[in-house]
Amino acid sequence: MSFLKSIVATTVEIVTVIYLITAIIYLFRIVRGPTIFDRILAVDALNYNLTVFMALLALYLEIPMIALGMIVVSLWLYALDIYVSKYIEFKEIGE
Amino acid sequence: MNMVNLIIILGLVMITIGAFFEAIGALGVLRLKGFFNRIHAVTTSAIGGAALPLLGVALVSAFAPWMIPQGYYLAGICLTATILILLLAPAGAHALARSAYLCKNIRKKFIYDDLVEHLKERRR
Amino acid sequence: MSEILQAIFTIVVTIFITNMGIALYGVFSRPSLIKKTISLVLFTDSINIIAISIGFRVLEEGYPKPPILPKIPETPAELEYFVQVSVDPLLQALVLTAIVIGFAINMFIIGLVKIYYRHYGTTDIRVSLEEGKHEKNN
Amino acid sequence: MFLPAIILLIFAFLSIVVTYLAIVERDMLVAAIFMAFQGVCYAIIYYVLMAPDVTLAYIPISSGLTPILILIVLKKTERVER
Amino acid sequence: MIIIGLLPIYLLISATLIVLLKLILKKEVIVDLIAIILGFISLVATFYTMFLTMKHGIIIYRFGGFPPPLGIVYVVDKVSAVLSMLVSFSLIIAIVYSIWILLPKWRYLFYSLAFLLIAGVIGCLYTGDIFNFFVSLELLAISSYALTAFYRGSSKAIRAAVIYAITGSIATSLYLLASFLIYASYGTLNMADVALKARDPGYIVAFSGKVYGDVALPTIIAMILILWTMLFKSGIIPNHFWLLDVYSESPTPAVALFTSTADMIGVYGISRFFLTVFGEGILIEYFRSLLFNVALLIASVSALASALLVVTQTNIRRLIAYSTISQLSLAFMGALTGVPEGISGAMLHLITNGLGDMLMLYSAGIAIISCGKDLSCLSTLRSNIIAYTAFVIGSLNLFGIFPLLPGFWSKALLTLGFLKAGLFWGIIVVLVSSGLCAAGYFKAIGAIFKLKRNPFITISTTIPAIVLATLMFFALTLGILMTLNGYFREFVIQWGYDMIDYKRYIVITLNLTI
Amino acid sequence: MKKKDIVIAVSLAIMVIAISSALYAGGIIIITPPYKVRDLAKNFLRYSYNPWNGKLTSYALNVVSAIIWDYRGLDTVLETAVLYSAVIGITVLFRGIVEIRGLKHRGLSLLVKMPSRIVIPLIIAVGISLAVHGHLTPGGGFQAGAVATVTPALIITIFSIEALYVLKLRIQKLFLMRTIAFIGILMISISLFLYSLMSLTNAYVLQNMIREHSNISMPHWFIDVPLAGSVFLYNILEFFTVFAGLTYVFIVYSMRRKEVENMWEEVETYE
Repeated sequence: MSFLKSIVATTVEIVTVIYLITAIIYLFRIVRGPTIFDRILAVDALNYNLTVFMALLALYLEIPMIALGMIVVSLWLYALDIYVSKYIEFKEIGE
Repeated sequence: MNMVNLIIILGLVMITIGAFFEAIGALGVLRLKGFFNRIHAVTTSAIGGAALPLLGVALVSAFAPWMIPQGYYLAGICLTATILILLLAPAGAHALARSAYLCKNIRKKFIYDDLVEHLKERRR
Repeated sequence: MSEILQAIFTIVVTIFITNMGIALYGVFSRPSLIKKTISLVLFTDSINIIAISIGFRVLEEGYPKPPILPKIPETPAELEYFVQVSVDPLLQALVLTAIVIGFAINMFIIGLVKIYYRHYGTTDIRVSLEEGKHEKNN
Repeated sequence: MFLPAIILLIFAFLSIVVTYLAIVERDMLVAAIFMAFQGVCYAIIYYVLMAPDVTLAYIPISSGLTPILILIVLKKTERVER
Repeated sequence: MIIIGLLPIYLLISATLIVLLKLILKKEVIVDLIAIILGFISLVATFYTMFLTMKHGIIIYRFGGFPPPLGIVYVVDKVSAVLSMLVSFSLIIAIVYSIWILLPKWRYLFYSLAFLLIAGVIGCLYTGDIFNFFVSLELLAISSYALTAFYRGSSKAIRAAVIYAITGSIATSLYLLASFLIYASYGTLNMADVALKARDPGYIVAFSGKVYGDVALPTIIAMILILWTMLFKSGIIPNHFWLLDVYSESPTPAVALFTSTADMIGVYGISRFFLTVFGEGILIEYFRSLLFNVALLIASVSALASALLVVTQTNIRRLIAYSTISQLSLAFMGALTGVPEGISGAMLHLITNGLGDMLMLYSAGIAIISCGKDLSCLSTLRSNIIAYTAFVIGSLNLFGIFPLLPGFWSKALLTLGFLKAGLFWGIIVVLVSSGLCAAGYFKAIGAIFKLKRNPFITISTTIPAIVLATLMFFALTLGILMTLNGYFREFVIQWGYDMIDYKRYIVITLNLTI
Repeated sequence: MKKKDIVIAVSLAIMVIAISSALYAGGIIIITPPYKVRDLAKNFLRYSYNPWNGKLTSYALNVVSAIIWDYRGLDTVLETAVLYSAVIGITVLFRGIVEIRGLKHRGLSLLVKMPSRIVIPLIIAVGISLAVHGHLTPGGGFQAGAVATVTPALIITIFSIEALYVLKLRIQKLFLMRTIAFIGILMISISLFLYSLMSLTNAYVLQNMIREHSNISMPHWFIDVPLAGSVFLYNILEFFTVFAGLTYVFIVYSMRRKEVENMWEEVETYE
């Protein structure tokens, strides 16, 4: 049993490191990104990463209680996308 | 017991595949040129790199013996989050792509544009 | 292991304090009111995150738990174990209050900026200040 | 427990870069996006520092409510800082 | 004791009740009447509180029944009780005056904001908790931003509100940081607890234990941050940039509320924090005296400079604003002497300044309504005897030469305090700044009696006449009491002893037995 | 201008160094993140749900909720008042604004509208659930309100503000709802005191459970679920105050030009 547990822990550690590296790549994109849309893509991707981090950490630390934030994040993952697309396309936000 | 181990391994495999997808997507975001190529990479990493590992975590936490009393709680949250991501990621990407297409600066660089005729018709 | 956490923590908290300084610089030096508001948001957020890191702790073994009882305790010993492993709840409550207050103030400032734009036709603070100087000379 | 520590370090690094950019940037729409990015970084730091209540309050405010407030006021006023 | 606990809740209920009644009944007259009645009840409550403090000394109230470091307590001594009386009195005066000056349709918003402001001020005065002080400070701050922007059609008012809001929220955020630092090092938020541990770090208090780490450097940083916040709140000169526009562009009753309630919180807060909490006998005494000297220097420069600027003003509101800065700086200096006489002089000076400014503002309000904000417009007051009497009495009160007015006694006490503390240059600052201010006041009084084109007041002035008569009555009563009654003078000097008597504060609040 | 910038930057750098050294020398966090929490925090953790010490407990499993609404209840009541004050301030700024129905509106494309129709009820449901067991799991009144307020923001951007009018969320009604819910919070805070006046016992303002010198309490059990007395009620009412207040603000802010012009029509005389 403890063997399985250690396998899970190791996998989660490795996977988290990969996700962290991708987060730095997204930082590069948000700094460089020639257009606004590229920058929003980076924020979006970081938001997806956020949910994954929350799930992996709750699994790793064995505290399922705190993962409730994940559901809240995933409810408006697309909020910034639609805000900005409304901003670009329309004359007024309330239209 | 064996079955449980198998399912946990399956979940771990899903998490690993998700990490692979995420790495590929991030590489795409880094290297691809043009916004529409990059949005393709990001949606790949959204579905493959977020939804898949969440399912994996759900499997592991639901079946792992050391998570027993509250593992189902985490599994339920992960499943719900997966469904929501599958539902909302395309919608967001669509809205973004549409508004990006309506920007003239981005459209200038296209080699071939199928929707130009459509746009002209709509304008009329 | 906790030594690594401590060493990294040093850097992290210093980064938060630097963040606060940068945001304060933004409030003072940028002319646009919206930029000032954005800097103000960053500033209050940085103060709040400093407070949360003050309330953090490390354990000899394992990782600290959030200040929420996972289930109803049946014996005093169970409760005492929870007390030994949990982080500081008071600062979290204070930060929650501070977040709400900060949001209320930002909301109000944004309304003020909208009215300001209607009067001056810009969100630049320098325009109105120049106008004020002109009035005083007359 | 090196995993939470590394997460803390990386996201603190991301947040300082983004804060600096948000202050320096002249296009305020881009500054609002930087602010949202910083909000995500801080949300995960709150999470790692074991403050689930604060995370739950901070995520809606930083990524749901403040950006729309800023965008509304940008739409009604001007976008670029002189 | 329950009365102190009920007071903030009561003020919040009345703030909401006014809005509710307006939305349901849609009749302005009833709302005005109810606002006056609610204000009057709060005045009675604060009066009763003062009676209780005279009977028991310090009274405390535990919210929710929790013992102090665990829960929030309200600690009321004589100073805070008397200041809260001034606050609720100015609230009711402002309500009555606003019936005359504001549009009936939107008056209920003003009442609601005024009640919220007063709730914040009373919270600041009564509280015995550092974080609760922050929340009350925010409440009073945000309602004063809204009151500043009440005339939204005037561009200068909006500019004033924007500058006030942005800088004010930075100041309160820095106070927040200071309170976090204090919690981080002392492990508690209760003022009495902090005061005890600042003197004796090894003392073990029930529920909060010993101090946490070394307290010296965090205390220094927290003291600097708190000092800056309070200097900002009172508008002492390097931080006065927000005050001028706020005073010249807000509605008259709002300005009167600011000058008599919101801005005095700076002086009160500095004396509460630096005389009771981090008062005499703390471990970093050397730093405290250094900080006091720096603050005294800033305050005296501010008093002189603003008094100089009073003379040059041609706008009546700006004149009053600079005079307020000058008087508040004098009060700051008095509080920073650390001598009981100086402190009670400072607190009495807050009351004096509130009464005098209210008299001047409300009588000038009549002139502003019928003519404008220029000084020459004051000549309209000549047709109304009560108005110009009130103006003259208010300026004499602030000048402080006439012994039948409280202004004389507050300046006398301040001088006495400087003498006792050995700060002889403080006396010179008091004299010079009063003289300079007086030049400005006499310029204004001269403008009343200068023969000029005399536009008559066209609207009825019954309500402002009542308000001014009440204010004059109170000012004269206070002055005559000070002059004739030795017991009353003793009572005033007692405030200072109350403020620096940290031992009694700690023992009563924490319920210790020593 | 440049010289001023440099002065500001240098002074801020000094401040940053000072504050970090304050934390550093105090030994509070930087060198050693503490191995134990402060004693006050320990007592909060110990007493939050403690049936063995009935005089100091509040029967809430979520310690943060217990601190917010019970131990330091006055802070939170005043904080709600701050939010109310902001709402009143915004009413002052935008007084006289009126909604106009039937203006041109189209919203975003169908592909965004469809998933949103599914998600928006879910957000409200999550918000309500956060409020209802805020004393048991992470969550609480304010979090729930903030979560639920994202729906009006989403509806305004996706469908247009007209959709909110169709849902009968009018600003007047929301303002009234905000006021009534705030009065509810205040009344609950003094309800035990009022009860004690009738039954001639002793009670405190903002009291929740049995305390020293006071024997009355709010209900703390519902069948076999800990209810935490007034914490539960406060959470529900706080949800309504935050939701109504913030929705009101969003509607007022995102009104279209024609609607905004209404509020400047009435000429106001100033001093």
